Amino acid sequence: MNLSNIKKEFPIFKNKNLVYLDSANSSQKPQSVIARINDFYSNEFSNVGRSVHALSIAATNNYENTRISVQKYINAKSKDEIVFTKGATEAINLVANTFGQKYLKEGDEILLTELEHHSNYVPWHYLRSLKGVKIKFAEVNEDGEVSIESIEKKITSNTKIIAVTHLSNVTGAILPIKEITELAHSKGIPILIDGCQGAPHLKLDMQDLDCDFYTISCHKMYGPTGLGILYAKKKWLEELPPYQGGGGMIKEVKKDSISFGDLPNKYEAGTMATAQVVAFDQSIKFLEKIGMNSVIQHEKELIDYGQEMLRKNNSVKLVGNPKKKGAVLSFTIEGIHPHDIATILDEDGVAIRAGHHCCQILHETLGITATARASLGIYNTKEDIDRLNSSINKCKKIFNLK
Amino acid sequence: MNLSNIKKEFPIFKNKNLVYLDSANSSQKPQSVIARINDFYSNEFSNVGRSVHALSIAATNNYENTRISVQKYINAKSKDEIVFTKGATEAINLVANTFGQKYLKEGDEILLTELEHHSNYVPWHYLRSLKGVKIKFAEVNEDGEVSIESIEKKITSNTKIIAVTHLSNVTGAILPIKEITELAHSKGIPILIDGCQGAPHLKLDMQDLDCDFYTISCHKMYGPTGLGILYAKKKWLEELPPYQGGGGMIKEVKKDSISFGDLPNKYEAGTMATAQVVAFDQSIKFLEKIGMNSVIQHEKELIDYGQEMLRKNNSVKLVGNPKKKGAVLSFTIEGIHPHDIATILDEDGVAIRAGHHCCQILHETLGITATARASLGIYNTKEDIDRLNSSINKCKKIFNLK
Amino acid sequence: MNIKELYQEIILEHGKNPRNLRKTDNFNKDAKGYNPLCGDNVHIYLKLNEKKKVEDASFEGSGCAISMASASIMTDLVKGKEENEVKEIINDFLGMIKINPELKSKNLKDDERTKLMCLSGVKQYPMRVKCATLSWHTLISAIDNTQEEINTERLD
Amino acid sequence: MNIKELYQEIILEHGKNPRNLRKTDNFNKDAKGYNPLCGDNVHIYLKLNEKKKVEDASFEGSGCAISMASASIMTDLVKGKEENEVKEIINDFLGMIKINPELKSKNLKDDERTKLMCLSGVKQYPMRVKCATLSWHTLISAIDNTQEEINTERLD
Ligand SMILES: Cc1ncc(COP(=O)(O)O)c(C=O)c1O
Ligand SMILES: Cc1ncc(COP(=O)(O)O)c(C=O)c1O
Repeated sequence: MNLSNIKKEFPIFKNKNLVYLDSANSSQKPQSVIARINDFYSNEFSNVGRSVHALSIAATNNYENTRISVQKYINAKSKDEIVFTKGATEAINLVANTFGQKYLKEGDEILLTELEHHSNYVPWHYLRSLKGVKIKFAEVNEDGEVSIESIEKKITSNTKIIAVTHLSNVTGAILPIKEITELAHSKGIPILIDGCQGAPHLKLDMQDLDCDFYTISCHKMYGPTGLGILYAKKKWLEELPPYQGGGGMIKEVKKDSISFGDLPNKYEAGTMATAQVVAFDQSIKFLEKIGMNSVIQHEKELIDYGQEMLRKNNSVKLVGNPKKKGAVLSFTIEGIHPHDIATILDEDGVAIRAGHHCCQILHETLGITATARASLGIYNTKEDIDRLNSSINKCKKIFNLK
Repeated sequence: MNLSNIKKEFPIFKNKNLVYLDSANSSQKPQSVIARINDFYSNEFSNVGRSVHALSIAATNNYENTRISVQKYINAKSKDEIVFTKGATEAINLVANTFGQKYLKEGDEILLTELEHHSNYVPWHYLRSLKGVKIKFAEVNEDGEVSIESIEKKITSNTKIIAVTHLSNVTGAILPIKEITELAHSKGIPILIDGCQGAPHLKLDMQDLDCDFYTISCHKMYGPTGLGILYAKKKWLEELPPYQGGGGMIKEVKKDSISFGDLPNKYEAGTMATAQVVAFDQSIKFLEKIGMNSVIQHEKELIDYGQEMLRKNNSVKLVGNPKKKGAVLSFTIEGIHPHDIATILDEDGVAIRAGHHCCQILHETLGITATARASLGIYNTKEDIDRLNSSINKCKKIFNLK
Repeated sequence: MNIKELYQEIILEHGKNPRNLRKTDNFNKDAKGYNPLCGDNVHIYLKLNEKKKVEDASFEGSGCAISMASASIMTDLVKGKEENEVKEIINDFLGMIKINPELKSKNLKDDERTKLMCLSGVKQYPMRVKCATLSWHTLISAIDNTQEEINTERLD
Repeated sequence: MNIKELYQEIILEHGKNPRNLRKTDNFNKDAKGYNPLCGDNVHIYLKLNEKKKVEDASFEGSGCAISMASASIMTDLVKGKEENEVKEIINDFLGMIKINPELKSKNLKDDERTKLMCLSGVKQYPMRVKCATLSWHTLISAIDNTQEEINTERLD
């Protein structure tokens, strides 16, 4: 697949005026994914699981095929380590809830970082009120990175689990998650990686990485909304208690007792997002066809180009300057509130996001209330960055800035 | 809309051989719903919520529009009483978890019925192990009904919540939920109605019904997979603690404390099933266009016709004989296991389901391990019932029955 | 619609140099408001005399140009007006910013009306309407002494 | 593929009147199996002599025609065979029911092979394969004494 022509694969860009720079929020969808949803509903729809009619058998096979595609894509050891959820947020809630229930008690510590998205903080916060555990935050440095040392500093003998982002959705910092995992394991601490921003932009290899949990948000990865993935080592899925209860996840139900189904059913209660799972197979195929090496190279060129251009632009200040950076360009302009920037850019068809991006702690630490964020997808081009820059200049003009 | 032509609205029935009788499991989708998903992804896609660019604003308006459509459709008092979930199962888990957390303690009782789906039992079961509460089951009678008396018998001074199905997914019994709600409230007990099977087939009026919680499964209601609805009275949503934590549901996040957003955001953590919510508006429009009176009349004719036909068929035994019955024809054939029935019917293009239909307790009570279930949707016809019957006769022939 | 109609000079000027950005001494009414969308927050202070006339109005807070300008213009305008008049003006403003083409209040002088109409461009930017109305809703809350923090997500 | 190839007379007959549907006296190996899909369950009992020869095999349980017939034919067939032979036959059967066109085991007599091949129609019905294999997997578990209940959802 030719990357210079890639916008053609995304129907939304029939609107030639659109410069979509909000992919960290949610990515656009390629035609193959949209068409698969359409086909599935139009010609093949059935619930999966326990019906034995032909539609149901085919749907179940398609559903389980995606599980295998995901397994291979992230190089997990077993397909049973792939759990479909409604989103990354649910995946993290699932781990926090079940891990907390079984293993945490008063005085135990959970180690996060100051970079974390609310979705990788609020679920752990619940354990604070419920169980009296403590939450510690590894510090972010002035470049918007979290180093292995700053993690190490906050580990104590009470640290029971570490949860860190793979790639910051504000500063774009790529964390040294393999080293952090090694460090955690050297102290016998399990680790969750919030891979929402990592998965669409970086190569994944669960067996090499060796983390205990990894969470993915499919809608940020050229897939349908309403779908996420929890990767978890089999031993955890076996040892942890179930999360939501309902149809499909049980083995035997009696009036006084219930036994739970085997993996991965144990964690997939109720009717799942069948059509979305079936279609997500196409998202993976799409990425495989391009190849993650090409994705990474393409996006690196854009990031470098964008950073250079914005650095040269007077009064624009980039937020974070990490050595390893991906997919995200956050910035402020002295004298213009980010929401005003976003509104003015939108008038030119340049879609960015403004606010705290669900990272209030990071913003407080950096001493800013809000940032403007341009985030990249595979479909972006240098022309998009040029358009971003010239709209920023228009902003400055409206606000009488130099 | 002409009901005799309604199959034309559903692309799946381009396959003329298909007799789809598995709608209680999941319904087929009309073209308008499928097209809306397609359009939304192709031309309008964006995440909802806090971005201020044009795509996001339009998506947010569409998303919130569906909330208002749902509110009107079920006649809820406020749109803030409508919470989108990933399914009815999640909706029930949400209530069980948050209600249990705040209000239940050892010795308290939860009252269910023997008719309940596992999704309206397992979430409550968790509270048994976690909190030491007791679960009681109102008895089903030999007609497969649960009467108001059998509910009343099991209420004690310790009963803290009642959770009952609106329409049984096995016997088709329609429970007297308005009377049960009055009874519950007369004793100061809140009530949850599992409306998975009720919502697609019956008229809903939350203000008239006055129940505290009502749960809906959108994929059974001609809508997309991966979407459910929790209706809850505002006072409950205000008083109960939040459920999952993450982006979008918070107000202010600090390192040592978090405050939660207002309704309905408080219960919608993380990126929601945007496309599915947007498309569900078309499901409601579709039902409104036909009119629930027509739906009810059409399905009643089919149920009556089907019951009569199956009653006349030797060796076929209908499961349950409720006075008020909807949408479901479950049966057994002496000498043929339901799974064998389902396989043979499938060979003729007749899609039914066999098993315990996530109602093991009911099956145990009725003394049968499994049933065959033909369940109806708006698209079914008397010819479908005829085809069902003649395939049953084929079964009997293969198994050498009279 | 041109973006310059939203960001008129007078808005930019008030946004940059907001009037009354301070805390009124001896205020007798106040209320807080918050807009989770922008992170904008505002704290309104009022000093009413015995005749319920506004002797002073001020605000603290931070936010986008629209919300700062709106608070600035608003606090300027209510000074010297009576509580009833203020309430009437608030309703008029909120009506205009959402649907009405014009301001109808008899309690507004011509130049006041002109100044307020500078905010009317917001109408075309639905996500930004809350930026313009935050301080006004908070003002109602202050007058009524509801003690409830205004949160724009609760407002339509 | 005709449905009658799945429900051959011999299957229907074994399904209706299963052989060895009882509990072996003095069994020395046993295991339970469960198929959550159908609710089928089976309990296999074996009596092996000192030379590891199957003196008796039986089962208890309920299920669809396919699963009952499969257990019935299987228990009939293993009687008189040695443990090694039985294991070899199981592998052969499981291979055939999934992919192989034929049974290759030397330990099967011709009439035994013919009888087992009556179950081969299941191959075309993926959701029903587990019905046919439940008792066989449970038999492995009994022989190996794993104490683990076989659950067909764990099997591919
Ligand atoms: C009566 C009843 N309750 C609850 C559910 C669970 O709904 P869902 O699987 O959509 O979460 C179902 C359907 O499976 C049902 O029929
Ligand atoms: C770093 C990070 N973590 C978690 C999330 C939550 O993902 P979702 O909203 O898809 O559940 C997001 C995106 O919103 C994110 O950027």
